Amino acid sequence: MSEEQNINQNNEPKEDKFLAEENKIRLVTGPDGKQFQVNPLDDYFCDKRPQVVAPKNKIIEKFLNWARAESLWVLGFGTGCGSIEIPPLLSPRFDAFRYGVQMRPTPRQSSVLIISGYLAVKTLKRAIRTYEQMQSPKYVMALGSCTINGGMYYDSYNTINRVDQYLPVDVYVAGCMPRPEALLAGFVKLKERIKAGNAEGANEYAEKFDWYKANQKKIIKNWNMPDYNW
Amino acid sequence: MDKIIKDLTSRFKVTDYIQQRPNMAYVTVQKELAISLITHMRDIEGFTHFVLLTAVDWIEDNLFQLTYILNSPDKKVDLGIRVMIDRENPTMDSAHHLWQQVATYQRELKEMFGIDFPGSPRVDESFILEGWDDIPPYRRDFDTLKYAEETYFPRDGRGSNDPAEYMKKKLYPDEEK
Amino acid sequence: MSLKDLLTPFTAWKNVFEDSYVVKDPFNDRPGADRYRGFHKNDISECIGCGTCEEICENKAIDLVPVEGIDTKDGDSGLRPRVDYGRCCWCALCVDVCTTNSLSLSNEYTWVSEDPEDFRFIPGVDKKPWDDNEKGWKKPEGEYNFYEPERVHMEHLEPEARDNSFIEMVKGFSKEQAQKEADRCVECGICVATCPAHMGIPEYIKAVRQDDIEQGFKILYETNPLPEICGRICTHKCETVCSVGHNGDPLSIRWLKRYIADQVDSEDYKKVLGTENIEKNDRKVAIIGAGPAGLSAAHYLALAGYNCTIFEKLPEAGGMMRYGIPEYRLPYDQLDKDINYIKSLGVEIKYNTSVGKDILLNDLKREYDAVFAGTGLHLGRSTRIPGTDHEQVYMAADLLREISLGNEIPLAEKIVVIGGGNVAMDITRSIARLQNKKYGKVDVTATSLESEDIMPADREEVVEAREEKAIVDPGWGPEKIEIEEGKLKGLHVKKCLSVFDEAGRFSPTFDEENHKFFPADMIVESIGQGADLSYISDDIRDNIEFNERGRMVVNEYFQSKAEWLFVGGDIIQGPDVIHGIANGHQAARGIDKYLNGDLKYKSE
Amino acid sequence: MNDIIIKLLWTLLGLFIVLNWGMLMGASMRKIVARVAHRRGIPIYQPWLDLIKLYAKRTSISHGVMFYLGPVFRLGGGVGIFLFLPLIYGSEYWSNFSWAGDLVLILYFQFFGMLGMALGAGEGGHPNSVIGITRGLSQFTTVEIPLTLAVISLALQYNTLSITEIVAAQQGGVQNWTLFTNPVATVAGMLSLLGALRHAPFNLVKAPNEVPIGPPTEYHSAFLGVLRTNGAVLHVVEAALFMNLFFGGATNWAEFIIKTFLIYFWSVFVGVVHPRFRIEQSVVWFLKIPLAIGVLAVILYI
Amino acid sequence: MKRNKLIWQPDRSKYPEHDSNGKPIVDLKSQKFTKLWQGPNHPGVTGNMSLELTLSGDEVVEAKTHVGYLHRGFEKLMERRTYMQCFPTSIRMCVAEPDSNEYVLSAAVEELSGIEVPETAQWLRMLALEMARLQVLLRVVPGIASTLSLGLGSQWGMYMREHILDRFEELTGGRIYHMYILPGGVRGQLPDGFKKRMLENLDMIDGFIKRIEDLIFSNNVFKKRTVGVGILKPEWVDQFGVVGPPARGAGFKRDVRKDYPYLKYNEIDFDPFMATDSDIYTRAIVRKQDLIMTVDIIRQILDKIPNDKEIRAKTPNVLHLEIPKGEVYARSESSRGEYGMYIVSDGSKYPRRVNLRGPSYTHAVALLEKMLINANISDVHAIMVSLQTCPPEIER
Repeated sequence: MSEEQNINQNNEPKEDKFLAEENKIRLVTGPDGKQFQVNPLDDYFCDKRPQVVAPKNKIIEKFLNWARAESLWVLGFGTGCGSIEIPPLLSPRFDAFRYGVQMRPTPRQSSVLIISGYLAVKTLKRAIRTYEQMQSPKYVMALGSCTINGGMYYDSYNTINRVDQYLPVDVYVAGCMPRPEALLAGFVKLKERIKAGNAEGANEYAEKFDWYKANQKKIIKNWNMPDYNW
Repeated sequence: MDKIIKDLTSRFKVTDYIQQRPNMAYVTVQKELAISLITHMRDIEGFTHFVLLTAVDWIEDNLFQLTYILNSPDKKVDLGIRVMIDRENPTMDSAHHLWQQVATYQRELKEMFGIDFPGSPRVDESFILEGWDDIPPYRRDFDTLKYAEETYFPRDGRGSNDPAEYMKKKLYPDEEK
Repeated sequence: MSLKDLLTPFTAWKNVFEDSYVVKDPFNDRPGADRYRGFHKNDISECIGCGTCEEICENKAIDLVPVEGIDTKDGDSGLRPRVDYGRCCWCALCVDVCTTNSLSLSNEYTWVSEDPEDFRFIPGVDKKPWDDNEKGWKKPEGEYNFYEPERVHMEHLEPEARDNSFIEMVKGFSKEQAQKEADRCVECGICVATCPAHMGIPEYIKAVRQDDIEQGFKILYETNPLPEICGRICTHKCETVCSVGHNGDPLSIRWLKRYIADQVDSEDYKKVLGTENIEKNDRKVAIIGAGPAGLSAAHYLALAGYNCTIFEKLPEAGGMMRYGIPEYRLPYDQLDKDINYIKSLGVEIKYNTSVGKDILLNDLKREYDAVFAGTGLHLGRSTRIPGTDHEQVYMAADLLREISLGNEIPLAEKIVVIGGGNVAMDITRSIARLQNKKYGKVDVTATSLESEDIMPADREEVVEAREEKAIVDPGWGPEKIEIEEGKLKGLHVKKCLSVFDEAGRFSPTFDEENHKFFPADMIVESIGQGADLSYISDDIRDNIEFNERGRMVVNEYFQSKAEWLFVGGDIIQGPDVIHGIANGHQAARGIDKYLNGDLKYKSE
Repeated sequence: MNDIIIKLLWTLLGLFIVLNWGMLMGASMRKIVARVAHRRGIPIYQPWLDLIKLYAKRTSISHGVMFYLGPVFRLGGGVGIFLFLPLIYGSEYWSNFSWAGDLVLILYFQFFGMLGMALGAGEGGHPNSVIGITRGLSQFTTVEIPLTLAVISLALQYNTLSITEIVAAQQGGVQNWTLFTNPVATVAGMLSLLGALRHAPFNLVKAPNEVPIGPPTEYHSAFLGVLRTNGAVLHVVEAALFMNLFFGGATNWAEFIIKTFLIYFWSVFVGVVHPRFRIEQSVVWFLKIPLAIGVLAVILYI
Repeated sequence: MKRNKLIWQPDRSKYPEHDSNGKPIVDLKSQKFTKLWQGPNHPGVTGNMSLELTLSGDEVVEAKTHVGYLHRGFEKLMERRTYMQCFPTSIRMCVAEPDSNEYVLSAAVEELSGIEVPETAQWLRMLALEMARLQVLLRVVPGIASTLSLGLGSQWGMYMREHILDRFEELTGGRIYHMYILPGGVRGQLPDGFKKRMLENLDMIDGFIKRIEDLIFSNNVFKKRTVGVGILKPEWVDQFGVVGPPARGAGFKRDVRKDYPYLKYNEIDFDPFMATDSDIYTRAIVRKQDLIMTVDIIRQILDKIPNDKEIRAKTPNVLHLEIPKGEVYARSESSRGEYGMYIVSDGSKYPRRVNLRGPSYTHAVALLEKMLINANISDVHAIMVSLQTCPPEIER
């Protein structure tokens, strides 16, 4: 509980010099003439912490996991170089559709987030937000060296080194960048993982939420968003 | 090209003329005369294509070098114009009124080097970085590796050996220099 | 808007009747191209752990780590590259720069894992499915090198110009040549361990490259006080392990050393090395023999402030370097340049003073705080085949000494030299020159037990000897010397099949059928030298340990059991200048420690 | 009382068949489109998997009551059309709740779903939803006009507003189909079908490259499942409506399946090879060509 | 094709009102305007970037480009890397067409240090550059249509591109990042049978061009969407530093290959296509003509390429390659236009400063912001793709 409070306190807008003007706490006069305080970050967004939703019935869950595994909806968010190999994946030669992989344009409907390479700090913020907008169960697939240990940008001031510090990753694909075949192999591996019931990244994120948040806030200096945005 | 340079030398006191290749030359000009030189080049000499504007940090001399590269599409020659400005208090006259794209370059320089261009549109808005609170990263005194190691989390378990050192340790560990 | 334009888009529908382009099984149907840059492979038996791959990797993806089962030895650091696929960008620069061509990339490209820690492995050691994959990226063929594989040509005197004179035949590098040669260095440092003196080879080569002679000179003197000498006649074991040599010529490390030393005038030595003022203490060290070991010990002791006195039997300093090596290889003025510098540090040399005769070792013990003996191997060893007691049979060491002393040596028109080492080559080539002077023709044959490929002499020595019209005919074991009526007729030899047995011990086998006869008027034996330890009196001798082969036993500081006596150089480690220097240096450290009271002899 | 329950059960069975046929049809269309691109496309059972997955999502967030109701309204619209649409001509069981004025009701229900969606999507708060729904409503309005004109023409022709009777009038051979008896109205109807089924060039409502993906941007999990369920039903019933109006209806399930497939395929056939119009272009297009044809169809029968 | 006449166009010249600096007065609270962020995870934008659009109805009244989502600080990182290490690093600056990066870096390094590249290597470089252009154009030409939801051409194009990537793999060992052109030369000979396979692919691409002409360029709906839309006024070309196909579409025949011939381009017969209508359709046509021209150039290269063994000049040891003091700007024509690199050397083995001048830098920021004003929101991405903006090259 105390940690939770901590995080909320850290989010006090006045401490944050990067906070955008419209997100700062302000006084608003209502139609009845009364003044009241508005904290946009709290008031305009959902303030519910993510909850662990444990699998219920083993047999049913197995069936559902099978469906989940065979219907991977990928968010088309190219965070880095790797995104150049995603279009070929959907092109005639590789045709990922036959593996149940489909692209969705909105995070709400997607179940797989592909971190396709390095994450610049600015993108990391969006990636976190995107991840949180996705509905569980959700999976993260990380492409390329950059996501494992920084890759060729290990010494860059603007790219993170390890994705697993900020988001729970299910499958890594080696390569710089991985070929479409490797990506397909990644999907196959992800399917196996989901079917085995191991792909519980969303629950892990909810469990270790404070740890993840602390890591994220260490990097993203203008934490210009609420702690939880679902 | 030589004719142009001769003209410039008398008119704008350009120095350090280097002919890099037959159709490309570099000159240095004083900060005060830079914008009028560039305007002259654009309007009179036909250097209408603005190629790039960038800065070089000569930290040893406490100077920033601004490089404007102009190109004349008709004559097919390039001219690089160097302007040395003080590193301590770096400001430069803006050239955004000559080419609209220059504002973008100036925004980047402001962010990455901390060189100010008063009057340039949106020059104070952050361009590439978001929430940056260290010294401007392209300056030479900013150590990116150190910053990265402190800020991000490199995976541990790495460690290397220098062959010579390692062989010394293995083969003749006791010998001192 | 025409009707044609309205209808043509619909022609796309004809594609519905064409085949699909889909690859049925993308995981197996599409191997990478022949040149594809996939995952790393390493032939660990070829790899020497030089770390050039690590050096060029822009992502710091490669670590050099020790691998179980691979020992550190000369020319092999025992380390192997470990690749981090959390860093790698598959540029394959590591493959292109690999000095041994052991590293390559397979054309395998799929590696998926749930555990990010997986992606770090030692190619060739950690078994991977693609280890046997033949295809993939290898270093491109043709003119494609990241460093120059060929040596810069070192100018020599032409054979015609040198074969009747003792003028130095190697001309030395010009600045451009030296820098070009130094540029080939990959700075791996494998050579350092092999060099007995552990010289900072990559550092001084770097100094050459950057044209910082003073820095290079300082580095030389850190471990080697005789750079002019070493730069000419060192056995350059470093070059045999040079990683660049795996895929081209090794660096001319020796010539580069000589280049540095040549650039500095003898007057500037003290200034460059910063040894103008050395604080002297009042302790005294006696050094027996002004050979490389003695001079080296004297140098470092002098730097540490000790008062050193060298006792030299012969009229000039240098030991074997002067009296064993012909002038065409090591001119005396260069020798003096190094020795004079050491003398200038306050080292006193007493010439023509033979310890054991003119002064006794016990006196030294009494008068000095410590004694270093680097007396070398001056006694020629004989083959002891029948006929070696003939007066026309000489020892190479003796002849070389006589030549250096300026004395005339006995000469004949037909001479056979027995031996395949550098000394044998020295005497062969000296004789060739003298014969040329005297008779206007050369007829000298060098024969050795070892066949051509395992001859201990340096390769270029053999080549140059042949250029000078001497005959080198290796691979023959001497049988007997034929003497007819007291006159030497020649040497009978038989084919030698192998020199060492399986365990590496000296145990030659011969082909008894295959004989040969070398006619000769004179025979020179050059199969090795022995030490003359007669100066060690019996009472001291009792205090010293000897091993079963009669060599003195010393600890790692070359301290004998009689703690005040340090012994080094050829008598401990065999005939080699650089070993002598290294021994002298180490002994100097030992003496310093001993005199400060923190070194006790401890036998292993 | 008993009758109505049995009728209801048959209707539910019909709904089940239509739902599955809708999904199968959607999957086959996607496979055909994939063929044009030389792909193989999704497995034919993919829509069912997607649907199971959507309903099996563990979390779902809501943006308010209307957000819930949006998909429900939309489903209501789809099922509403289904309820009043006779599927198989001459069958007591498969004619659902068809009655004299069902054609008007169906035209209304087409709008009902759209409006419900508008409310729900608006509640989602995402600007893309709002832009999408604005486009959807404006396009749909213009799409309805030629369709209505075609229907009026049909009503004049057959003198009835009951679908069953219109189908009945077309029985007795291909030559009796409205396609041949009233080709002008058919053209107007089929052009408006392009807009109703929202394939290119009229797919700007969900345009993924512009306003990803329009109204359902914020919809996910079970909400999206409901929308997808509705989509499957709606596609079949839209096709069935046009089948009944212009192509002689169906007397058995095989005919039903073939005809709805071909009618739906028509929009795919056009859509695959065209980019999409901007909204004002599509509105202008509908107000020009199909409207003119529709007016002509009405004039011919006045 | 004449400008498409819409039946009715509202006069928006005075709406919204502008202040004295020409900035539109946008009061979001008035509810007349909508703020719409597109990107970074938006399927329409050309990469990881975002557009901040202020809308009035469907019309964009103000546009701002936000970049930096892909910033890795290359120019800083390269200051820490030796020239040879820069080479794999530089390639990542533009993902879509990495070969231009390799080439400009190599050309700059070679010019400063005076390395002469062997002739075969020059031809091979040209082959790689043209193949890269071909590969990009196969993606981009139908790509404009796919922003307008006609994805079929893209699918075919992608398949054609796969074949070029196969050839790349064969020639260079890499699929996307070829890392082929390095300071001093190239990294491999033509493999056996390469010419034959390449020519087969080129024949296939000829067929593909015919097909997309039918599908896209004669498509009425496509014309309706693109003709007269996204006009790039000729006076903007110099004002915004427009280069490459957008400039050629606006009547400025600028092509680095012709104007400042590098490698062996003066031995090749080609004529860059130029048009004057300067709308999206024209730019698409220019690119299509570029595609046809590129196929032709590759045929010529394959015909003329010599077969010497020497593919890399003798350079000093790359581990400590030092370059004389100086500065240099090397340029090449990428598929997007003039692509240049400015390198300052201080005489050490690390570059003092590297600066990349990518066409997208001006196209996607200043120019796009200008062009989007008064555009319809539906056209935003078509305009963007027609400029072929590449975010990683903007922020580097």
